[in-house]
Amino acid sequence: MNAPENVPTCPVLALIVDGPLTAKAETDALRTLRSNVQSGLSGAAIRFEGIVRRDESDPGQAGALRPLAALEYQTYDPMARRELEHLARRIAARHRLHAIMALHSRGRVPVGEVSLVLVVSGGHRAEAIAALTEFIDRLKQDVPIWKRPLWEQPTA
Amino acid sequence: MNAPENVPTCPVLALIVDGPLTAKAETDALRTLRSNVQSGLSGAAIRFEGIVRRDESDPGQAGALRPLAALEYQTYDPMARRELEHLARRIAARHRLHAIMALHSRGRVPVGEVSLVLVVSGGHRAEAIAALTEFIDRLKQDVPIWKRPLWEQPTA
Amino acid sequence: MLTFGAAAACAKADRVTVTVGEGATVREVLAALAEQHRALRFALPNPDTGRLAVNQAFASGDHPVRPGDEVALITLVGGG
Amino acid sequence: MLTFGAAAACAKADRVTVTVGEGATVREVLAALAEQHRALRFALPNPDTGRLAVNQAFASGDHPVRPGDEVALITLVGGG
Repeated sequence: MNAPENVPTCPVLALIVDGPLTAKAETDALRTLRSNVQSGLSGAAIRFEGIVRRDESDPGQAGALRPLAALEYQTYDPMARRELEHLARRIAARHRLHAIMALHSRGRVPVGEVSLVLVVSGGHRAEAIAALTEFIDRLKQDVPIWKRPLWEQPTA
Repeated sequence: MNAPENVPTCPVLALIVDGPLTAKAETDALRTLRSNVQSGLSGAAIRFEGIVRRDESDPGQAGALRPLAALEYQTYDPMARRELEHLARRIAARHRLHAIMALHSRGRVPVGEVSLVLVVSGGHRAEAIAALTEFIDRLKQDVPIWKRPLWEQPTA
Repeated sequence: MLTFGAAAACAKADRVTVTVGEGATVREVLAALAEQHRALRFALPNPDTGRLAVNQAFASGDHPVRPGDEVALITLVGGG
Repeated sequence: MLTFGAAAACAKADRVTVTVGEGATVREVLAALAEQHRALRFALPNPDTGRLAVNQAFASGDHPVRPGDEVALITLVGGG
Protein backbone atom coordinates (compact mmCIF):
# COMPACT_ATOMS: atom_id res chain seq x y z
CA MET A 1 0.00 0.00 0.00
CA ASN A 2 2.40 2.69 -1.18
CA ALA A 3 1.07 6.19 -1.49
CA PRO A 4 1.61 8.05 -4.76
CA GLU A 5 4.01 10.96 -4.48
CA ASN A 6 3.42 14.64 -5.07
CA VAL A 7 -0.21 14.72 -4.04
CA PRO A 8 -1.58 17.95 -2.60
CA THR A 9 -1.95 18.00 1.16
CA CYS A 10 -5.33 16.98 2.42
CA PRO A 11 -6.70 17.89 5.85
CA VAL A 12 -6.59 14.77 8.02
CA LEU A 13 -8.18 14.38 11.42
CA ALA A 14 -8.01 11.18 13.48
CA LEU A 15 -9.33 11.04 17.02
CA ILE A 16 -10.18 8.51 19.71
CA VAL A 17 -13.20 9.68 21.71
CA ASP A 18 -14.39 8.28 25.04
CA GLY A 19 -17.76 6.50 24.71
CA PRO A 20 -20.31 6.70 21.89
CA LEU A 21 -19.71 9.14 19.07
CA THR A 22 -22.31 11.86 19.42
CA ALA A 23 -23.33 14.62 17.05
CA LYS A 24 -21.48 17.12 19.22
CA ALA A 25 -18.19 15.22 19.17
CA GLU A 26 -18.42 15.05 15.41
CA THR A 27 -19.44 18.67 14.89
CA ASP A 28 -16.47 19.85 16.91
CA ALA A 29 -14.13 17.69 14.88
CA LEU A 30 -15.59 18.64 11.51
CA ARG A 31 -15.32 22.35 12.23
CA THR A 32 -11.54 22.01 12.17
CA LEU A 33 -11.60 19.97 8.98
CA ARG A 34 -14.04 21.90 6.81
CA SER A 35 -12.28 25.22 7.05
CA ASN A 36 -9.43 23.71 5.05
CA VAL A 37 -11.43 22.28 2.16
CA GLN A 38 -11.68 24.43 -0.94
CA SER A 39 -15.18 24.47 -2.30
CA GLY A 40 -15.86 23.38 -5.89
CA LEU A 41 -13.22 20.64 -6.09
CA SER A 42 -15.09 17.84 -4.36
CA GLY A 43 -17.84 16.00 -6.18
CA ALA A 44 -18.59 13.42 -3.51
CA ALA A 45 -18.61 13.28 0.26
CA ILE A 46 -19.39 10.15 2.25
CA ARG A 47 -20.01 9.74 5.93
CA PHE A 48 -19.89 6.21 7.33
CA GLU A 49 -21.20 5.21 10.75
CA GLY A 50 -20.32 1.92 12.37
CA ILE A 51 -23.03 1.09 14.89
CA VAL A 52 -23.05 -1.50 17.70
CA ARG A 53 -25.51 -4.27 16.75
CA ARG A 54 -27.64 -6.11 19.26
CA ASP A 55 -26.81 -9.63 18.13
CA GLU A 56 -23.25 -10.86 18.35
CA SER A 57 -22.11 -14.43 18.12
CA ASP A 58 -20.73 -15.66 21.44
CA PRO A 59 -17.51 -17.69 21.07
CA GLY A 60 -18.17 -19.08 24.57
CA GLN A 61 -21.42 -20.60 23.28
CA ALA A 62 -20.23 -22.16 20.00
CA GLY A 63 -20.84 -18.89 18.17
CA ALA A 64 -24.57 -18.77 18.90
CA LEU A 65 -26.17 -15.34 18.60
CA ARG A 66 -26.62 -13.72 21.97
CA PRO A 67 -28.05 -10.29 22.79
CA LEU A 68 -25.46 -7.69 23.56
CA ALA A 69 -25.79 -4.74 25.93
CA ALA A 70 -22.70 -2.90 24.75
CA LEU A 71 -19.20 -3.24 23.36
CA GLU A 72 -16.23 -2.17 25.43
CA TYR A 73 -13.43 -0.81 23.24
CA GLN A 74 -9.89 -0.95 24.57
CA THR A 75 -7.29 1.16 22.81
CA TYR A 76 -3.52 1.00 23.13
CA ASP A 77 -2.73 4.67 23.68
CA PRO A 78 -1.24 6.70 22.15
CA MET A 79 -0.38 4.18 19.42
CA ALA A 80 -4.05 3.69 18.49
CA ARG A 81 -4.59 7.34 17.66
CA ARG A 82 -1.31 7.56 15.83
CA GLU A 83 -2.03 4.46 13.72
CA LEU A 84 -5.53 5.80 12.99
CA GLU A 85 -4.03 9.02 11.71
CA HIS A 86 -1.28 7.23 9.81
CA LEU A 87 -3.92 5.09 8.10
CA ALA A 88 -6.00 8.16 7.26
CA ARG A 89 -3.00 9.83 5.65
CA ARG A 90 -2.14 6.77 3.57
CA ILE A 91 -5.72 6.37 2.34
CA ALA A 92 -6.03 10.08 1.58
CA ALA A 93 -2.88 10.02 -0.54
CA ARG A 94 -3.75 6.80 -2.38
CA HIS A 95 -7.23 7.95 -3.34
CA ARG A 96 -6.41 11.65 -3.76
CA LEU A 97 -8.99 12.67 -1.20
CA HIS A 98 -9.71 16.28 -0.39
CA ALA A 99 -10.42 15.61 3.28
CA ILE A 100 -10.66 12.67 5.66
CA MET A 101 -11.83 12.41 9.24
CA ALA A 102 -11.84 9.27 11.37
CA LEU A 103 -13.26 9.09 14.88
CA HIS A 104 -13.22 5.91 16.95
CA SER A 105 -14.70 5.23 20.36
CA ARG A 106 -12.83 4.09 23.43
CA GLY A 107 -14.64 2.44 26.35
CA ARG A 108 -18.28 1.42 26.55
CA VAL A 109 -20.61 1.94 23.57
CA PRO A 110 -24.18 0.69 24.08
CA VAL A 111 -26.13 -1.17 21.39
CA GLY A 112 -27.47 1.20 18.72
CA GLU A 113 -24.79 3.83 19.38
CA VAL A 114 -22.00 4.79 17.01
CA SER A 115 -18.42 3.63 17.58
CA LEU A 116 -16.83 4.67 14.27
CA VAL A 117 -17.37 7.72 12.10
CA LEU A 118 -15.45 8.07 8.88
CA VAL A 119 -15.92 11.09 6.62
CA VAL A 120 -14.18 11.30 3.25
CA SER A 121 -14.49 13.72 0.38
CA GLY A 122 -12.93 13.55 -3.03
CA GLY A 123 -13.28 14.52 -6.64
CA HIS A 124 -15.55 11.66 -7.63
CA ARG A 125 -17.75 9.02 -6.08
CA ALA A 126 -15.59 6.04 -7.06
CA GLU A 127 -12.55 7.34 -5.20
CA ALA A 128 -14.56 8.17 -2.11
CA ILE A 129 -16.19 4.72 -1.99
CA ALA A 130 -12.88 2.91 -2.57
CA ALA A 131 -11.25 4.96 0.19
CA LEU A 132 -14.07 4.13 2.59
CA THR A 133 -13.87 0.40 1.92
CA GLU A 134 -10.12 0.23 2.16
CA PHE A 135 -9.96 2.33 5.31
CA ILE A 136 -12.28 0.03 7.23
CA ASP A 137 -10.51 -3.12 6.00
CA ARG A 138 -7.15 -1.78 7.14
CA LEU A 139 -8.53 -0.41 10.39
CA LYS A 140 -9.49 -3.93 11.36
CA GLN A 141 -5.90 -5.07 10.78
CA ASP A 142 -3.61 -2.24 11.74
CA VAL A 143 -5.09 -0.10 14.47
CA PRO A 144 -4.60 -1.43 18.02
CA ILE A 145 -8.19 -1.36 19.21
CA TRP A 146 -9.91 -4.36 20.77
CA LYS A 147 -13.53 -4.91 21.57
CA ARG A 148 -15.06 -6.93 24.38
CA PRO A 149 -18.73 -7.92 24.35
CA LEU A 150 -20.78 -6.94 27.38
CA TRP A 151 -23.71 -9.35 27.22
CA GLU A 152 -27.20 -8.38 28.16
CA GLN A 153 -28.16 -9.87 31.54
CA PRO A 154 -30.92 -12.45 31.15
CA THR A 155 -34.06 -11.24 32.94
CA ALA A 156 -34.77 -13.41 36.00
CA MET B 1 -32.74 -6.36 -11.00
CA ASN B 2 -35.44 -8.40 -9.35
CA ALA B 3 -36.05 -7.88 -5.66
CA PRO B 4 -36.05 -10.92 -3.36
CA GLU B 5 -39.43 -11.71 -1.92
CA ASN B 6 -40.58 -11.76 1.69
CA VAL B 7 -38.26 -9.10 2.97
CA PRO B 8 -39.39 -7.02 5.94
CA THR B 9 -40.67 -3.57 5.08
CA CYS B 10 -38.09 -0.83 5.24
CA PRO B 11 -38.86 2.87 5.62
CA VAL B 12 -38.29 4.55 2.26
CA LEU B 13 -38.28 8.26 1.63
CA ALA B 14 -37.66 9.82 -1.79
CA LEU B 15 -38.04 13.53 -2.38
CA ILE B 16 -37.25 16.15 -4.98
CA VAL B 17 -36.33 19.44 -3.31
CA ASP B 18 -36.08 22.86 -4.96
CA GLY B 19 -32.50 24.15 -5.03
CA PRO B 20 -29.47 22.98 -3.03
CA LEU B 21 -29.98 20.34 -0.37
CA THR B 22 -29.46 22.07 2.94
CA ALA B 23 -29.07 20.66 6.42
CA LYS B 24 -32.60 21.75 7.23
CA ALA B 25 -34.19 19.98 4.25
CA GLU B 26 -32.39 16.81 5.28
CA THR B 27 -33.17 17.04 8.96
CA ASP B 28 -36.86 17.40 8.22
CA ALA B 29 -36.77 14.37 5.95
CA LEU B 30 -34.74 12.21 8.33
CA ARG B 31 -37.06 12.89 11.23
CA THR B 32 -39.77 10.96 9.41
CA LEU B 33 -37.43 8.12 8.57
CA ARG B 34 -35.62 7.52 11.85
CA SER B 35 -38.72 7.02 13.95
CA ASN B 36 -39.32 3.80 12.03
CA VAL B 37 -35.92 2.21 12.43
CA GLN B 38 -35.52 -0.24 15.25
CA SER B 39 -32.31 0.34 17.10
CA GLY B 40 -29.78 -2.46 17.45
CA LEU B 41 -30.37 -4.11 14.05
CA SER B 42 -28.26 -1.82 11.90
CA GLY B 43 -24.49 -2.12 11.96
CA ALA B 44 -23.73 0.43 9.26
CA ALA B 45 -25.18 3.72 8.07
CA ILE B 46 -23.84 5.66 5.12
CA ARG B 47 -24.66 9.14 4.00
CA PHE B 48 -23.60 10.13 0.50
CA GLU B 49 -23.50 13.69 -0.82
CA GLY B 50 -23.21 14.50 -4.50
CA ILE B 51 -21.75 17.98 -4.83
CA VAL B 52 -21.62 20.30 -7.85
CA ARG B 53 -17.98 20.57 -8.98
CA ARG B 54 -16.47 23.71 -10.42
CA ASP B 55 -14.89 22.14 -13.48
CA GLU B 56 -17.12 20.50 -16.07
CA SER B 57 -16.13 19.56 -19.58
CA ASP B 58 -17.95 21.69 -22.13
CA PRO B 59 -19.27 19.68 -25.11
CA GLY B 60 -19.51 22.98 -27.02
CA GLN B 61 -15.74 23.38 -26.68
CA ALA B 62 -14.53 19.88 -27.58
CA GLY B 63 -14.91 18.75 -23.98
CA ALA B 64 -12.41 21.26 -22.56
CA LEU B 65 -12.75 21.96 -18.84
CA ARG B 66 -14.60 25.18 -18.22
CA PRO B 67 -15.52 26.75 -14.88
CA LEU B 68 -19.11 26.27 -13.90
CA ALA B 69 -21.27 28.63 -11.86
CA ALA B 70 -24.08 26.16 -11.19
CA LEU B 71 -26.03 23.22 -12.53
CA GLU B 72 -29.68 23.60 -13.39
CA TYR B 73 -31.61 20.38 -12.76
CA GLN B 74 -34.80 19.78 -14.70
CA THR B 75 -37.11 17.06 -13.42
CA TYR B 76 -40.06 15.46 -15.19
CA ASP B 77 -42.69 15.72 -12.47
CA PRO B 78 -44.23 13.76 -10.87
CA MET B 79 -42.52 10.85 -12.65
CA ALA B 80 -39.06 11.83 -11.33
CA ARG B 81 -40.09 11.56 -7.70
CA ARG B 82 -41.98 8.35 -8.34
CA GLU B 83 -39.04 6.72 -10.14
CA LEU B 84 -36.71 7.88 -7.37
CA GLU B 85 -38.94 6.20 -4.80
CA HIS B 86 -39.37 3.11 -6.95
CA LEU B 87 -35.60 2.81 -7.25
CA ALA B 88 -35.16 3.28 -3.48
CA ARG B 89 -37.64 0.46 -2.82
CA ARG B 90 -35.93 -1.92 -5.23
CA ILE B 91 -32.48 -1.22 -3.78
CA ALA B 92 -33.77 -1.55 -0.22
CA ALA B 93 -35.28 -4.94 -0.98
CA ARG B 94 -32.28 -6.28 -2.89
CA HIS B 95 -29.79 -5.31 -0.18
CA ARG B 96 -32.08 -5.90 2.80
CA LEU B 97 -31.65 -2.35 4.02
CA HIS B 98 -33.22 -1.12 7.22
CA ALA B 99 -33.84 2.38 5.89
CA ILE B 100 -33.18 4.41 2.78
CA MET B 101 -33.60 8.09 2.01
CA ALA B 102 -32.93 9.79 -1.31
CA LEU B 103 -33.19 13.52 -1.87
CA HIS B 104 -32.50 15.14 -5.23
CA SER B 105 -32.43 18.80 -6.17
CA ARG B 106 -34.56 20.50 -8.78
CA GLY B 107 -33.56 23.84 -10.29
CA ARG B 108 -30.34 25.77 -9.76
CA VAL B 109 -27.60 24.37 -7.53
CA PRO B 110 -24.43 26.52 -7.30
CA VAL B 111 -20.91 25.05 -7.35
CA GLY B 112 -19.98 23.52 -3.98
CA GLU B 113 -23.59 22.89 -3.00
CA VAL B 114 -25.23 19.49 -2.64
CA SER B 115 -27.64 18.15 -5.27
CA LEU B 116 -28.02 14.55 -4.09
CA VAL B 117 -28.22 13.08 -0.61
CA LEU B 118 -28.54 9.35 -0.16
CA VAL B 119 -28.75 7.77 3.29
CA VAL B 120 -28.82 4.00 3.71
CA SER B 121 -28.61 1.79 6.75
CA GLY B 122 -28.32 -1.96 6.92
CA GLY B 123 -27.04 -4.87 8.94
CA HIS B 124 -23.48 -4.73 7.65
CA ARG B 125 -21.14 -2.42 5.84
CA ALA B 126 -20.92 -4.50 2.64
CA GLU B 127 -24.66 -4.33 2.00
CA ALA B 128 -24.79 -0.62 2.66
CA ILE B 129 -21.89 0.13 0.30
CA ALA B 130 -23.28 -2.11 -2.45
CA ALA B 131 -26.68 -0.41 -2.12
CA LEU B 132 -25.10 3.02 -2.37
CA THR B 133 -23.13 2.16 -5.50
CA GLU B 134 -26.02 0.49 -7.25
CA PHE B 135 -28.46 3.26 -6.38
CA ILE B 136 -26.33 5.95 -7.96
CA ASP B 137 -25.62 3.86 -11.09
CA ARG B 138 -29.33 3.26 -11.62
CA LEU B 139 -30.28 6.84 -10.77
CA LYS B 140 -28.21 7.97 -13.73
CA GLN B 141 -30.15 5.64 -16.01
CA ASP B 142 -33.70 5.46 -14.76
CA VAL B 143 -34.77 8.67 -13.06
CA PRO B 144 -35.93 11.44 -15.44
CA ILE B 145 -33.70 14.26 -14.24
CA TRP B 146 -31.56 16.31 -16.58
CA LYS B 147 -28.83 18.77 -15.81
CA ARG B 148 -27.81 21.88 -17.73
CA PRO B 149 -24.49 23.63 -17.09
CA LEU B 150 -24.63 27.31 -16.25
CA TRP B 151 -21.12 28.50 -17.08
CA GLU B 152 -19.33 31.11 -15.10
CA GLN B 153 -19.23 34.43 -16.93
CA PRO B 154 -15.70 35.34 -17.93
CA THR B 155 -14.68 38.52 -16.14
CA ALA B 156 -14.32 41.42 -18.58
CA MET C 1 -44.46 14.50 -27.20
CA LEU C 2 -42.45 16.07 -24.37
CA THR C 3 -38.66 16.36 -24.69
CA PHE C 4 -36.02 17.18 -22.10
CA GLY C 5 -32.33 17.82 -21.71
CA ALA C 6 -30.14 17.42 -24.78
CA ALA C 7 -33.11 16.20 -26.84
CA ALA C 8 -35.01 19.40 -26.08
CA ALA C 9 -31.92 21.45 -26.92
CA CYS C 10 -31.60 19.75 -30.33
CA ALA C 11 -35.28 19.97 -31.12
CA LYS C 12 -35.13 23.61 -29.99
CA ALA C 13 -38.44 22.95 -28.25
CA ASP C 14 -39.66 21.20 -25.13
CA ARG C 15 -42.33 19.38 -27.10
CA VAL C 16 -42.55 18.06 -30.67
CA THR C 17 -45.44 16.70 -32.71
CA VAL C 18 -45.27 13.17 -34.10
CA THR C 19 -47.99 11.89 -36.40
CA VAL C 20 -48.83 8.18 -36.16
CA GLY C 21 -51.68 5.93 -37.22
CA GLU C 22 -54.42 4.87 -34.82
CA GLY C 23 -53.41 2.14 -32.36
CA ALA C 24 -49.67 2.79 -32.76
CA THR C 25 -47.31 1.17 -30.26
CA VAL C 26 -44.37 2.79 -28.51
CA ARG C 27 -42.11 1.08 -31.07
CA GLU C 28 -44.02 2.68 -33.94
CA VAL C 29 -44.02 6.08 -32.26
CA LEU C 30 -40.23 5.93 -31.91
CA ALA C 31 -39.85 4.96 -35.58
CA ALA C 32 -42.10 7.86 -36.61
CA LEU C 33 -40.12 10.21 -34.36
CA ALA C 34 -36.88 9.21 -36.10
CA GLU C 35 -38.49 9.91 -39.51
CA GLN C 36 -40.19 13.16 -38.62
CA HIS C 37 -37.51 14.73 -36.37
CA ARG C 38 -34.09 13.93 -37.74
CA ALA C 39 -32.40 16.26 -35.23
CA LEU C 40 -33.55 13.92 -32.48
CA ARG C 41 -32.11 10.73 -33.99
CA PHE C 42 -28.97 10.94 -31.86
CA ALA C 43 -31.10 10.76 -28.74
CA LEU C 44 -33.36 7.91 -29.78
CA PRO C 45 -33.41 4.77 -27.70
CA ASN C 46 -33.60 1.36 -29.27
CA PRO C 47 -37.15 1.04 -30.71
CA ASP C 48 -37.47 -2.49 -29.31
CA THR C 49 -36.56 -1.75 -25.75
CA GLY C 50 -38.37 1.58 -25.83
CA ARG C 51 -37.59 4.51 -23.65
CA LEU C 52 -40.75 6.47 -23.89
CA ALA C 53 -42.79 7.29 -20.83
CA VAL C 54 -46.51 7.03 -21.44
CA ASN C 55 -48.53 8.82 -18.79
CA GLN C 56 -45.43 9.26 -16.63
CA ALA C 57 -44.32 5.61 -16.57
CA PHE C 58 -41.73 3.82 -18.72
CA ALA C 59 -43.51 1.85 -21.45
CA SER C 60 -42.27 -1.19 -23.38
CA GLY C 61 -42.15 -1.36 -27.19
CA ASP C 62 -45.51 -3.15 -27.37
CA HIS C 63 -47.34 -0.61 -25.26
CA PRO C 64 -50.16 1.05 -27.25
CA VAL C 65 -50.31 4.85 -27.35
CA ARG C 66 -53.83 6.26 -27.25
CA PRO C 67 -55.19 9.73 -28.03
CA GLY C 68 -54.81 11.96 -24.97
CA ASP C 69 -51.85 10.01 -23.52
CA GLU C 70 -48.94 12.11 -22.21
CA VAL C 71 -45.90 10.84 -24.09
CA ALA C 72 -42.34 11.84 -23.11
CA LEU C 73 -38.97 11.00 -24.61
CA ILE C 74 -36.78 9.94 -21.66
CA THR C 75 -33.20 9.74 -22.77
CA LEU C 76 -29.72 10.72 -21.67
CA VAL C 77 -30.76 11.45 -18.10
CA GLY C 78 -28.11 12.81 -15.79
CA GLY C 79 -29.17 13.18 -12.19
CA GLY C 80 -26.82 13.08 -9.24
CA MET D 1 5.24 -7.32 27.41
CA LEU D 2 1.76 -5.80 27.16
CA THR D 3 -1.14 -7.92 25.97
CA PHE D 4 -4.65 -6.93 24.88
CA GLY D 5 -7.97 -8.36 23.83
CA ALA D 6 -8.21 -12.11 23.44
CA ALA D 7 -4.50 -12.50 24.16
CA ALA D 8 -4.91 -10.76 27.52
CA ALA D 9 -7.96 -12.92 28.25
CA CYS D 10 -6.00 -16.11 27.59
CA ALA D 11 -2.94 -14.99 29.51
CA LYS D 12 -5.30 -13.91 32.30
CA ALA D 13 -3.14 -10.80 32.57
CA ASP D 14 -2.59 -7.57 30.70
CA ARG D 15 1.16 -8.08 30.77
CA VAL D 16 3.42 -11.13 30.70
CA THR D 17 7.14 -11.56 31.26
CA VAL D 18 9.29 -13.00 28.49
CA THR D 19 12.97 -13.76 29.13
CA VAL D 20 15.34 -13.30 26.20
CA GLY D 21 19.08 -12.92 25.73
CA GLU D 22 20.70 -9.57 25.25
CA GLY D 23 20.30 -8.02 21.77
CA ALA D 24 17.30 -10.19 20.93
CA THR D 25 15.24 -9.26 17.84
CA VAL D 26 11.46 -9.07 17.57
CA ARG D 27 11.59 -12.48 15.87
CA GLU D 28 13.44 -13.99 18.84
CA VAL D 29 11.09 -12.36 21.33
CA LEU D 30 8.09 -13.92 19.54
CA ALA D 31 9.77 -17.34 19.55
CA ALA D 32 10.50 -17.00 23.29
CA LEU D 33 6.91 -15.91 23.89
CA ALA D 34 5.61 -19.06 22.16
CA GLU D 35 7.87 -21.20 24.40
CA GLN D 36 7.22 -19.46 27.67
CA HIS D 37 3.47 -18.73 27.31
CA ARG D 38 1.79 -21.63 25.59
CA ALA D 39 -1.68 -20.17 26.22
CA LEU D 40 -0.76 -17.33 23.89
CA ARG D 41 0.33 -19.47 20.96
CA PHE D 42 -3.07 -19.16 19.23
CA ALA D 43 -2.61 -15.41 19.12
CA LEU D 44 0.94 -15.33 17.84
CA PRO D 45 1.69 -13.63 14.58
CA ASN D 46 4.14 -15.06 12.14
CA PRO D 47 7.59 -14.59 13.76
CA ASP D 48 9.01 -13.44 10.44
CA THR D 49 6.50 -10.74 9.67
CA GLY D 50 6.33 -9.71 13.31
CA ARG D 51 3.38 -8.09 14.97
CA LEU D 52 4.97 -6.64 18.02
CA ALA D 53 4.91 -2.96 18.73
CA VAL D 54 8.13 -1.67 20.19
CA ASN D 55 7.76 1.71 21.85
CA GLN D 56 4.27 2.08 20.35
CA ALA D 57 5.17 1.41 16.72
CA PHE D 58 4.93 -1.82 14.70
CA ALA D 59 8.37 -3.38 14.46
CA SER D 60 9.71 -5.80 11.83
CA GLY D 61 11.23 -9.19 12.70
CA ASP D 62 14.77 -7.82 12.56
CA HIS D 63 14.09 -4.97 14.93
CA PRO D 64 16.26 -5.24 18.09
CA VAL D 65 14.55 -5.07 21.47
CA ARG D 66 16.51 -3.18 24.13
CA PRO D 67 16.17 -3.04 27.89
CA GLY D 68 13.54 -0.48 28.84
CA ASP D 69 11.64 -0.76 25.53
CA GLU D 70 7.83 -0.94 25.81
CA VAL D 71 6.87 -4.11 23.98
CA ALA D 72 3.24 -4.95 23.11
CA LEU D 73 1.66 -7.95 21.41
CA ILE D 74 -0.69 -6.51 18.80
CA THR D 75 -2.90 -9.25 17.48
CA LEU D 76 -6.51 -9.94 16.59
CA VAL D 77 -7.48 -6.30 16.65
CA GLY D 78 -11.14 -5.52 16.11
CA GLY D 79 -11.97 -1.86 15.84
CA GLY D 80 -14.90 -0.44 13.96
